[in-house]
Amino acid sequence: MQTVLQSPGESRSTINDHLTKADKIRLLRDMYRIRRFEQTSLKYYNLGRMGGFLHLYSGQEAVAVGTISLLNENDHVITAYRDHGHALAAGMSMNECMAELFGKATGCSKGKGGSMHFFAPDKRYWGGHGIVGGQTPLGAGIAYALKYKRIPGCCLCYLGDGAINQGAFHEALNLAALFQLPVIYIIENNGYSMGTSQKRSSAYKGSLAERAEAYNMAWDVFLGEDLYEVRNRTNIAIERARKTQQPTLLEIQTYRYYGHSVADANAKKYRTSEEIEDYKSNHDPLQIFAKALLDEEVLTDADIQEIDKAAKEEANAAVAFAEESPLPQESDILADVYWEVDNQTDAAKNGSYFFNT
Amino acid sequence: MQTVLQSPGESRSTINDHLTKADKIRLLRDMYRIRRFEQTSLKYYNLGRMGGFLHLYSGQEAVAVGTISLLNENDHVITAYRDHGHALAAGMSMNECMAELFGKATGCSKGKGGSMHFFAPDKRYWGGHGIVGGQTPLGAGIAYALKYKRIPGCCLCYLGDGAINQGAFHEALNLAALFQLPVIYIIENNGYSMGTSQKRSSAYKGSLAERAEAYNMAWDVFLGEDLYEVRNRTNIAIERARKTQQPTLLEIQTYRYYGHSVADANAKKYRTSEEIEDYKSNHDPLQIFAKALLDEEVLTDADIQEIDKAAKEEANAAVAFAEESPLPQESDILADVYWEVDNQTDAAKNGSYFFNT
Amino acid sequence: MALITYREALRTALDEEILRDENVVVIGEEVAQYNGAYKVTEGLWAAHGDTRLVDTPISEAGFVGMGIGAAMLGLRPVIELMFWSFAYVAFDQIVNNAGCVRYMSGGLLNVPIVIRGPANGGTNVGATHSHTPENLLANMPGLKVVAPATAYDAKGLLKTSIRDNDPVMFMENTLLYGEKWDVPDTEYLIPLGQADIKRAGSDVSLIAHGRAVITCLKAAELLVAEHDIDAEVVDLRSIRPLDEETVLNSVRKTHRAVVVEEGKPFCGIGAQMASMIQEKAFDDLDAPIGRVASLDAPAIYSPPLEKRQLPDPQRVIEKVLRLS
Amino acid sequence: MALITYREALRTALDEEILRDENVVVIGEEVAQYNGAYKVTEGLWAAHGDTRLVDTPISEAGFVGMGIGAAMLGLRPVIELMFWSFAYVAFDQIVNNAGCVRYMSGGLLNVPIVIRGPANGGTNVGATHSHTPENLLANMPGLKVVAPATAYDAKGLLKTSIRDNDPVMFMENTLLYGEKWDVPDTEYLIPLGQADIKRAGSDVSLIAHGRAVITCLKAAELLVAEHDIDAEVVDLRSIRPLDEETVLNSVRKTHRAVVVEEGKPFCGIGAQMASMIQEKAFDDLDAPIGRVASLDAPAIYSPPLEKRQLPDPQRVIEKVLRLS
Ligand SMILES: Cc1ncc(C[n+]2csc(CCOP(=O)(O)OP(=O)(O)O)c2C)c(N)n1
Ligand SMILES: Cc1ncc(C[n+]2csc(CCOP(=O)(O)OP(=O)(O)O)c2C)c(N)n1
Ligand SMILES: [Mg+2]
Ligand SMILES: [Mg+2]
Repeated sequence: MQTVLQSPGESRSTINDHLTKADKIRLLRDMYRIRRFEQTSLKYYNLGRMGGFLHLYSGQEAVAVGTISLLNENDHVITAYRDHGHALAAGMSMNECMAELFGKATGCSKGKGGSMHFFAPDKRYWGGHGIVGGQTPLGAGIAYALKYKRIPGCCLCYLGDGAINQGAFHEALNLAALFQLPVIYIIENNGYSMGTSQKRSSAYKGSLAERAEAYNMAWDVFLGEDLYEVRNRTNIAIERARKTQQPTLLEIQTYRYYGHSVADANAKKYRTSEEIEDYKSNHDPLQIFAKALLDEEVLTDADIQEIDKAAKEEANAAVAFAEESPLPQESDILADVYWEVDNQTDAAKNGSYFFNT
Repeated sequence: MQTVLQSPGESRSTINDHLTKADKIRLLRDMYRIRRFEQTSLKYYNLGRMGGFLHLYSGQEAVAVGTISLLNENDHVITAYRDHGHALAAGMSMNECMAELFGKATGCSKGKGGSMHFFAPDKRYWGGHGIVGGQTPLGAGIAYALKYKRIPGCCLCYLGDGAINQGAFHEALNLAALFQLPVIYIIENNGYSMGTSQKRSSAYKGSLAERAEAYNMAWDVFLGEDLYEVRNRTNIAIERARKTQQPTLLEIQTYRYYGHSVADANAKKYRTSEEIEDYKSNHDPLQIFAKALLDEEVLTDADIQEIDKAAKEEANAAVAFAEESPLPQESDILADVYWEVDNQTDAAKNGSYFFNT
Repeated sequence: MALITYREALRTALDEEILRDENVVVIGEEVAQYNGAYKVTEGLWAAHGDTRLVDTPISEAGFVGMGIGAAMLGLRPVIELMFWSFAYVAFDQIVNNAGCVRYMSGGLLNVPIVIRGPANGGTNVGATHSHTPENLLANMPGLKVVAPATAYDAKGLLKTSIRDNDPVMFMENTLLYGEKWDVPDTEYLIPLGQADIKRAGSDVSLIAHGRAVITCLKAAELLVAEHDIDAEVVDLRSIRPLDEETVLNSVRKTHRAVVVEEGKPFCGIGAQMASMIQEKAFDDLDAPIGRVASLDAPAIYSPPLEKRQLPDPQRVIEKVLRLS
Repeated sequence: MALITYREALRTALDEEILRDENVVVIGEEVAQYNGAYKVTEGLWAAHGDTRLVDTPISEAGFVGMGIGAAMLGLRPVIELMFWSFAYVAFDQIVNNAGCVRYMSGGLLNVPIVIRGPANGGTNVGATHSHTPENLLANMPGLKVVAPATAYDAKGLLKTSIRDNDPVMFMENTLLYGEKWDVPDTEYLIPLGQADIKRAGSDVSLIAHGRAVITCLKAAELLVAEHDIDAEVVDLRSIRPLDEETVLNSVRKTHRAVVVEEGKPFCGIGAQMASMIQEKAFDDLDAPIGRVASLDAPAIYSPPLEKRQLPDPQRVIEKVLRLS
């Protein structure tokens, strides 16, 4: 657990020192919002209101909230299919997210992407990608564009512990290091890729992040349960990216409470109940941060209840919004395929674009 | 330049101690045969007798000859498109190789593969592969089959310094390390991938082979100009593979005298003439090994002349063989596509396999 | 005979072939300890152990290529892709290594591999997970492509594919895994390259593969009930090799054809069928060959909409009626 | 007007677009310092420097994906694949990321990328290096596919493709790089989706794209000289979007069609054309639509044989004569 390259001039970030009370409350609230959003979505998934997969983020909230809370208007986010947490942390509304799960036209992707494919470019949130590892070259590309345009920002690109064994990720690491791209790859190591433990999927020495050594890239490994720590350690990488355009590979150790997806009936076969319970009881990021804020006297138990209640209400309201929202129309199936067609430009005036018979 | 994991019980191989005089002469002869085969092929390429690419191996001979000379009947070889050296070292005849270059039916691949795609499964030589890095999962697969069948052999899988940045290679490395497969990946580092120097294509710390660290795999880096050294260091990896099924990543530093392929008109633009001349004069593997054998009094100058002459004659005879050989017939275009069709089995009796109109 | 699911049919085929031939090894993500993402391999790891059922990292190019290399040495790997959609990260290995090495070696080697998994839309998993690459793969001489529509076909064709000495791309369908059909208790094989008339008829030939066959059978029932049109349903079963004769004989009888597929239309299987039929049975046709395919956009997520995007009996019927 | 090569036409297009729009960046293996493996980018690095011409490692999935990510943020990357054959190691990035992200985001983003390079056989580089994936890519809604046959078309279409806001797969041909055509000195653009009648004729429509157009033009000369058959040559130029009207108008005039392509036949472009024509101009056809494609095997190396494997004027002529 070491940072190979330190960000210039500091060995430890002071980023948390600047947090106001309001900031801290917002951070806790954001974690609660994710937790309750997902528990609510699970309920309606089980009621048959959505299709496809539902990969829940519960247990990992401090990673998305902690890391994304460090970003400013020049910074960007891209992630994999377990994307609800990042989406909400990036500022997307529960309404558009829930409506997407319900397949409604009011969804963030107009009901076209589903759970794995949330997008909000206006919030510099570039998806939501279903193919394991497939987003990692895109993350390098976002960083490439920032550097090209001389914007002093960075891109956070998330992936799982199983995803590190996709070839595209390695190509992206080499490109990021070679071209010195301001991208931070964040392995959210929850110990499992579906039913396969880290040991059974990856050959490694001390940690997965050490793979960065091969590319002479900075890396760090740390626990993801304490939001302060997540912010502290991640900020070093972010500063490095913004100031020197150097990439970093972070491995943040975390845990998912539910199965791989809701369809994962095996969730308790490849993990013991004790393992799951231990994490929930002793490492829950919401509890840990709530306790920190209690200790700091930033808020009271009652305040926390209130935050939780508000999150639940917001999630229920999002369900109501989603339920009331219209479905896409059948003609929408053929929209959003080509920009030029959608915008009826001159470029789209010639030839056939669709070959329905 | 270090061997991270030593092969059990020995820090240095004693493999060269067992070489007889005849063995040594054969090793020198094999290097001359490759050199002269290729120079002859170059001449006829320039005369328009072949098509496509011609990637010459000249300068690298000690790698193929040194490493492949260590193999026995349980061991296997697979390589990329710069494959003439490995093919001849694996025991393929100049005739079949030259005829392949001439596109003749007597070629090793019946004129179907060409320079990049030589094959000789009977010599446990599995190609000759044109897609950079594409052979590396196959190498893992050959090793997988050996282990599955409990054959105490190994597979040598060659690739270039540029090829290490293909995703498939990284996937193969992880699989080889995770499944403990007896495969030895040999990076023939000639400093360039086409016109791109190692520095411009790969992010690395000390060496390329260090990428093995990420997978907790043994690795080694050494010079490829001295055949004894190549054998010595490679044998450690081979023993490891045979005895413990563990993979190794070797980086052997070498040089190519010609351009990337014969079509590479830039060969002297991205490298100085001095660099090329220095290697030819001071690091030529043929000269170095010839001198060693002179010093050992294994042979005389005249013997060396004789070996060289014989190699040239063999290459010329191969040209004559190739010239006289028939072309494939037009009907051959549609042969060797499906085993079942070629063998007219019951399985091939139903339906159309080809859709010529 | 026993009424079993398409999934069980596949599992039995795997089980029997693992027992029959020690070179058969099933490799893929979650195939062993997890029992398969779609439970096709359920129980096989318990029965046959670590050597025969092998869990892999998420490295499709790596383990597909590894399987090809092992096949060159005589193993008979059955590679499971959790979805055929994931073939695109392994596409080079499939096309160039499985598909071309025999040719490039002048026939010196062969690659007895099966790559199998579901290739279908209709489960609301979005565009990335809903690819149907049978047309792409069948475009490649050197590869074989099989797509069973029933449990009976799934079992017989999978066993044949495993015994085949060429690379076979075996396309299943998650929506069929739970459907049941009668399957003999005793061993049987179905040759590749034999289409199957799933319903005889005289007025129009509905030509399909995979789940589209089921759609056509439903359409045929409605056509006869509501429009007095007697449709013949030809199930291609294998796309390459292709049983052109059975297709042509059907069209020569009915004089009308509609090709139905769940893939996208441009250069789809239907295009090849239409091209072939019009060339070889031009004078037998009383109407243009109709095609029904998925609506031509990436797969939409929204469940009710995805249902509309895929061919359904109604679209088949409309197409048939328009031909008349 | 100046007589310039196809290669120079492409280079000029790149040069002009780099100058016109600061977001255009050319990325690929050996495109900068080496001047391009096929010298298409010769001199551009010297003229425009490191930011605009970027050499990459041999990591197609990586740099294609990087280009897509950069395009999402508004750059207009022109990615050179040294051969289109190498697209298969980047296939997932092309299909799912370039092709599907717009759709999956409900139209919130777009990917203004061009991926270009040669896609052809005929240079004796063997099966791995001779793929022609235009049918595979055109199968994917979300992607556009362009294949110019002349220097004039190459320049005008490449400029348009770079300005297009959708991902364009641009297929060149190494055998055409050195061929010369007249090209205007002043700027011009050619819209995607407009086929071009390369030779007017009344007896049969030869429909092709890329170098097959040149083959058809030669065949047309021989057909009129030796058989008094006046062939019309329709150059599709862009495969998706596709100018169906021009094709159909030609067939409605000539009543006969042969589709010629250098790809493999099964589910090839010719299949789609035949399927489309027979559907939309059934009653106008006096004979089945003929197809000519590469002989259906992986590309053979042997130079004289590979010449026979590809369509040549003789095979086109034979096919035309057999239709009559
Ligand atoms: C290329 C590819 N292969 C397989 C899958 C199926 N799949 C989806 S998620 C997953 C496990 C990924 O695990 P990990 O990377 O650890 O992320 P986590 O689910 O734990 O967040 C698998 C195998 C896929 N989507 N894409
Ligand atoms: C996937 C892929 N990309 C690009 C190429 C084109 N290409 C062939 S060899 C080569 C350079 C490889 O260099 P290196 O791996 O160092 O091997 P060397 O040629 O030096 O032996 C390139 C770019 C290819 N054949 N395959
Ligand atoms: Mg995980
Ligand atoms: Mg090299």
